[in-house]
Amino acid sequence: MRLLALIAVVLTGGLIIFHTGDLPDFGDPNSPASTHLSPYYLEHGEGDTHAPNIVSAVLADYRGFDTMFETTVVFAAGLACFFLLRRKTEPGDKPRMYRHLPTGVTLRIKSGGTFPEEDSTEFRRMDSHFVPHQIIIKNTCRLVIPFIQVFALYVVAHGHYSPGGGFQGGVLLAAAIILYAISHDLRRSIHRFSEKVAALSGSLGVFIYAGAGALCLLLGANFLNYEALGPLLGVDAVMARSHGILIIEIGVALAVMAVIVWIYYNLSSAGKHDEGL
Amino acid sequence: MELLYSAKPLAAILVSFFVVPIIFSARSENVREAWTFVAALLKFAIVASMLPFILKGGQIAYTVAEVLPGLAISFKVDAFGMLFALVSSSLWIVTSMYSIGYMRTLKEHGQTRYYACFALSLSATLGVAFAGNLLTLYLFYEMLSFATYPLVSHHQDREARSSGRKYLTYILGASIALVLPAMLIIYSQTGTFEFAPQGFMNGAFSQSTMTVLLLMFVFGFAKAGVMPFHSWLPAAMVAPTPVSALLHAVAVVKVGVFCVARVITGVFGTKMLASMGLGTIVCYIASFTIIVSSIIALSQDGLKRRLAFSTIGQLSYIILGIALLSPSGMTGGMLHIAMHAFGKITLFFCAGAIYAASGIKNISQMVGIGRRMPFTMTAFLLGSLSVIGLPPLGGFISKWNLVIGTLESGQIFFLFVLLASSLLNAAYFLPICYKAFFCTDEEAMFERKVNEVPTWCLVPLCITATCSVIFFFYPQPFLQLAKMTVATIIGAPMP
Amino acid sequence: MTQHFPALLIIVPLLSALAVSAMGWIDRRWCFPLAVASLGGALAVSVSLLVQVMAAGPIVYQMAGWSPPIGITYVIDYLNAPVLVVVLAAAFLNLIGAKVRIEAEFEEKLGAYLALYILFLSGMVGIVATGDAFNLYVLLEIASLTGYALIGLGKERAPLSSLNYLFMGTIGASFYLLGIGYIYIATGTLNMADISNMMPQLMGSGTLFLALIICMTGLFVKMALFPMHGWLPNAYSNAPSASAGLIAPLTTKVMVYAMVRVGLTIFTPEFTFSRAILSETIVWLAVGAIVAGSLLALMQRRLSRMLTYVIVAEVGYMVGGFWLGNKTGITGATLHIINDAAMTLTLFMAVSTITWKLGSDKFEDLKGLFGKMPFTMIGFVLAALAVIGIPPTCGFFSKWYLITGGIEAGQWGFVVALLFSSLVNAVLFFRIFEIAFFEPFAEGHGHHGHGPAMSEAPASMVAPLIIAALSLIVLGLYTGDIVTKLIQLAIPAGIA
Amino acid sequence: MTDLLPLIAAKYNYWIYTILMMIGLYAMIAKNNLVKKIIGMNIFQTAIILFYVSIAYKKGATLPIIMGDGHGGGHGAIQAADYINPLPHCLMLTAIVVSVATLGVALALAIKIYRQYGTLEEDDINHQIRMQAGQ
Repeated sequence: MRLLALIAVVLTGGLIIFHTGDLPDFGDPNSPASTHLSPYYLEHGEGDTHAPNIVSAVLADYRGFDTMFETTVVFAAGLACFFLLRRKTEPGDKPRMYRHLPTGVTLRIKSGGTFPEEDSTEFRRMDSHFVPHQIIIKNTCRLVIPFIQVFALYVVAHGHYSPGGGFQGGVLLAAAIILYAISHDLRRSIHRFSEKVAALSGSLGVFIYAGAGALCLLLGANFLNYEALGPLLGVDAVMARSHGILIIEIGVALAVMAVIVWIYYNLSSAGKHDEGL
Repeated sequence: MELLYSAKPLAAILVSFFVVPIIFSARSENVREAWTFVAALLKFAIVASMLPFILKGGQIAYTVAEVLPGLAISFKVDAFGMLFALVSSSLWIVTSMYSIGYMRTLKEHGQTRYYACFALSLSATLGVAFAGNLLTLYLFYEMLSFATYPLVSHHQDREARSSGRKYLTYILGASIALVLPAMLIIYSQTGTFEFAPQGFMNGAFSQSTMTVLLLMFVFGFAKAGVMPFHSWLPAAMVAPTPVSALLHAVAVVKVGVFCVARVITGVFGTKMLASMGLGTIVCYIASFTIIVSSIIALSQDGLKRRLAFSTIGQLSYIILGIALLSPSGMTGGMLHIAMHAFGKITLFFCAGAIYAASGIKNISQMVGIGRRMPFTMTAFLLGSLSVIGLPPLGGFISKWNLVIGTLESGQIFFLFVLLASSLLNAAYFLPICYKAFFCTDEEAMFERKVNEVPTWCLVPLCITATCSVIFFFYPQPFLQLAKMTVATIIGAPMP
Repeated sequence: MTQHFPALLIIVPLLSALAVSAMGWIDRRWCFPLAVASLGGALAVSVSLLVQVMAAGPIVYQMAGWSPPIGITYVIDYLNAPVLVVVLAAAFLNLIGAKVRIEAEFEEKLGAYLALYILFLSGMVGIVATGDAFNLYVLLEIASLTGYALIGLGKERAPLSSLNYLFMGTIGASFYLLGIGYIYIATGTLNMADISNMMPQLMGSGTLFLALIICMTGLFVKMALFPMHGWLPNAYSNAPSASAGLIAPLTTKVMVYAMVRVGLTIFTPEFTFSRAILSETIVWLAVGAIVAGSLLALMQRRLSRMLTYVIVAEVGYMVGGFWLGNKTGITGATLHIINDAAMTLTLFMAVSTITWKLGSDKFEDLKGLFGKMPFTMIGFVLAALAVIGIPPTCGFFSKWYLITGGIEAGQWGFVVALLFSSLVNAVLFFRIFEIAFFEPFAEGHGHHGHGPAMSEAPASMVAPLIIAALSLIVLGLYTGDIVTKLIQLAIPAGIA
Repeated sequence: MTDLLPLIAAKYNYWIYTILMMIGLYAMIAKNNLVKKIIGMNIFQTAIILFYVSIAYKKGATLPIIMGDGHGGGHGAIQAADYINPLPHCLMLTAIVVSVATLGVALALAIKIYRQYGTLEEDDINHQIRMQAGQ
């Protein structure tokens, strides 16, 4: 098997390497790739969309249709993980550890026993791998997380002018929440940002994107042609495109954040959502 | 020749098709059989209503749908098709009558399915008879194979199942492996499938290719039972007798030879074949089949098996006649479709009647049975005489034409083949009658006490027997139809 | 509004998928009606598009209003309009037919399942409709991802098979992406029409030839052409039957469509068939696929597994037919995309109905099925006849074109392989008929039994099955129109 | 040999991506542990991403953010040669997201498999399956 794989791999690689001969050199400015289409984007990109960051312009406007499905892919992945992994765990299917806060006593309740309700001030559910004093970690994260989120918002909003945009910002937002989950525990973060909210805002994010496109369609222009939004926003066509980019970037950010958190919930707890990293 | 566009052919085909759901939904068996009769009579009526026009030298055409560009599912009723349609549709009436008696006497199971498939296979048979081009022909040919499969393995025991498997393997295998590619090759060269009086090959192929294609057709239509593609026929004799009667004396096997005849006349064209001398090859194959099958038939003790092998031989008569490519030969061959049908179906009816009445399948046990079932055995005598080809019976006329045909084509060898096989026929049929009637009292197995089969069985076989007598004195309309067909073929110029 | 139909084709399923998944969390009773409505709507749109195309020729739709090389375009032409209709119709019928099963099997995940179902479909529709080489990749990944999920929740071995499928699928898609990269290096554009405009002056380009090979390899992996077919049987036979009924008819056919599209539209036929060695090799691969698929199918003792190997053989039909490189062969391949989708749909719906009643599809459990479920078996028989290739079912006519094409191209190996597999299919299915037809009487009913009592599946399962089965005959009878009015026009003039 | 080296030097990006890709492919085919296969898959996809990005590069060009007055100005002033090709970058953003999504689904399946068989070693799993088939 290994030998077979090696032969196959070497053959494929050889075939590809063999053809490098008539490919353009690395960084050749006159290769067809950089002379046929890209000059148009570079020269008219800003004029068309009012977004100096041409990558954002191409991503969100010229090839916005691709990007919509890009977002859909993320959403689909979230759905898939949920669909494959999620298991509804009825209480009392396995023993749980609780900590009586006033006394600091730890009690282990066997399966079938009566558990204290989740949000009791007296008892605190403990993970099986329990670290007694995470005070430093918790507080540092508490300090850092808001800044991360603010920066994420900046990245989302500033996608026109600098590297960044919906995906990057969305991932940062998700990172903040995941950091919270790691530093405290999964249940707490689910308590803050529940699965249902994640799922709904995931589809909402994609809906903002596709809905904006469909709105253009209702206004008589082609799908995703933001110029149609001009009258609504009270700006000219170019500015409308710029705003349209912002709208869909927001949608993307929302979707990516929600879905990545959702995926994290399911993966880290193997779909049980009771305890995880 | 005038051409009439009418949906009558389609109607004739669909009659028995539409009756199937009714048969399925019918609760009591009386209703079921009544409907079968209605369908049979209707079918015959429609076919007969077309007869006068055809006899006037007209043709009826109808196109259902153009399934491939320039290639339609279309029907065209000419004299030859009419002849075959007339035979099968008229015999369906008789057979349904017979099956009622037979199936009820033996209390067979699954009669609903039985009658449904029966009706279906009749649709397919007429479809083949009226097919206007090779594609339609092939379509209904396959449909017939599937419709008859449940009938063959009707008993559903191991034997029936294995012979059903054999049946399908031969029929389907041969048609897919030989006929289909042959059709495709022809189509890719000529680009048409429409039957023409002198074929539509007009020199698209070399002689060697033609030979291969011809043989692919002759063997591929395995229903014609040309050796070595014959052994499904004896195996299929496990089916209930009415099935064997209609399907293996009339519908299925005759469809086989009909297809071969159609291909020889309508696709290749007699003059083309004659000029290439390809007919002779087929003749030799046919004669081989005739002789060998007759010899095998001699050694069979099971009555139905003997009849089966006799059928194989008789089918090759037809092919031989067509392949002689001489006017009388073709006339005889086509006529033999009808004559042999009536003779052989009588014999099968008798075999079934004997089995139904006394449970006997083997000839050796039939000593003196004539004393017990005089009508049946008389009919059997008539039938066998007709198949042997002795006056005053219909079989004589067709065989006479065949003999003339051999002389016309100047191939004396086949004359001897025919005579020899007639002797063999006599040799394997007459002893049965002898045993049945003229055996001494001490060796008789049955005392002289008449108990015939129920009337439902008896009447049909008497009808068919008398028919085969009548056809000797009044061979119309079959003779005329055959002559007309030949006339058109001979008259037509070579493309 | 009609000028926006190409966009609606995608938007309707996409938005409704979002709505369905949301409804899954709010009120589950709405999920199924929504799904059915959206698929029905998309189907209607596709039909009207087909009519438009037949009336007024190809339609080009510019996403975001940017003209072709700059933006992404959707192109509805003679080639993909019928495929769109078939894809959507198949998904629609299967959804209705599988309603009972879906609601029984995924009660609390209903929303997620249906959303994935619709997303998969929109991916497929996009692949068929798009006119942009890279957009095709994105949609391919959508379809694949959702497909893995749809398969992964199946019976015992499903997760493993699904993961293997994922690996193979990713390799395939990545190879396709790589090929697009090479095309981009050579031409600097991603728009299919734009690329084909540049092809004439790039005839000799080795880069493009490599691109062709890589793209085709990727697509072959995705469509499970013979040596790369390993993932398919496990994945399809272990999948939940509702998913199998969706994925089996669509995935391989749409991949074949993608191959046709890449071969004819991106690399013009002049270039695609310019290297005889390539065509020869691929045709022989196809022959191998047909023979191996048929033989492996003979060895199976489970209905669904047998069918998966039949699919492997069918892929061989289409690939071989296309790479014959002549008009007849390509016509046959394209026609077979449509027909085979219909056949496979019917077969898998029948299997799903059978397993729903019997709880198994092992051969020995099929005894007396004709008596128990006559209507289901009628559908099954029709589909079987189509697969064997008996007129007037549609299977006969596409096979007709394929064989004729083989004869014209002088590829006798291919011709023989096709006939061989027809024979093997006959054996396969009649073996089943025999069991399903005759066995009950072996169970001590003797000669006078009347078979087991009839216990047919619910009408909501049987009716779509019967419709699909009848469509096989309808397709067969309209072959002439399909070929002359659509496929012939879709094939560029460059082909003899 | 002397003329081969500059050839390689001029096109080293292709060599690198090819080698990376083959490493990934080998891992996907030959490795026995499912997670290792998944890692191989990621390397494979990343290689292709690198390939695209390397297409975009132009000598002496900078990243495609137009240095205008920020209000659609600077028309004509823009020289395409000064900026690298933006298209592959945005394509690869898509590809990256796709590969992340694939990774997520793959891991989910792997977890499901582990839950089912208690191992991620492929031949152990196959062995178990054969055991079940045996019974």
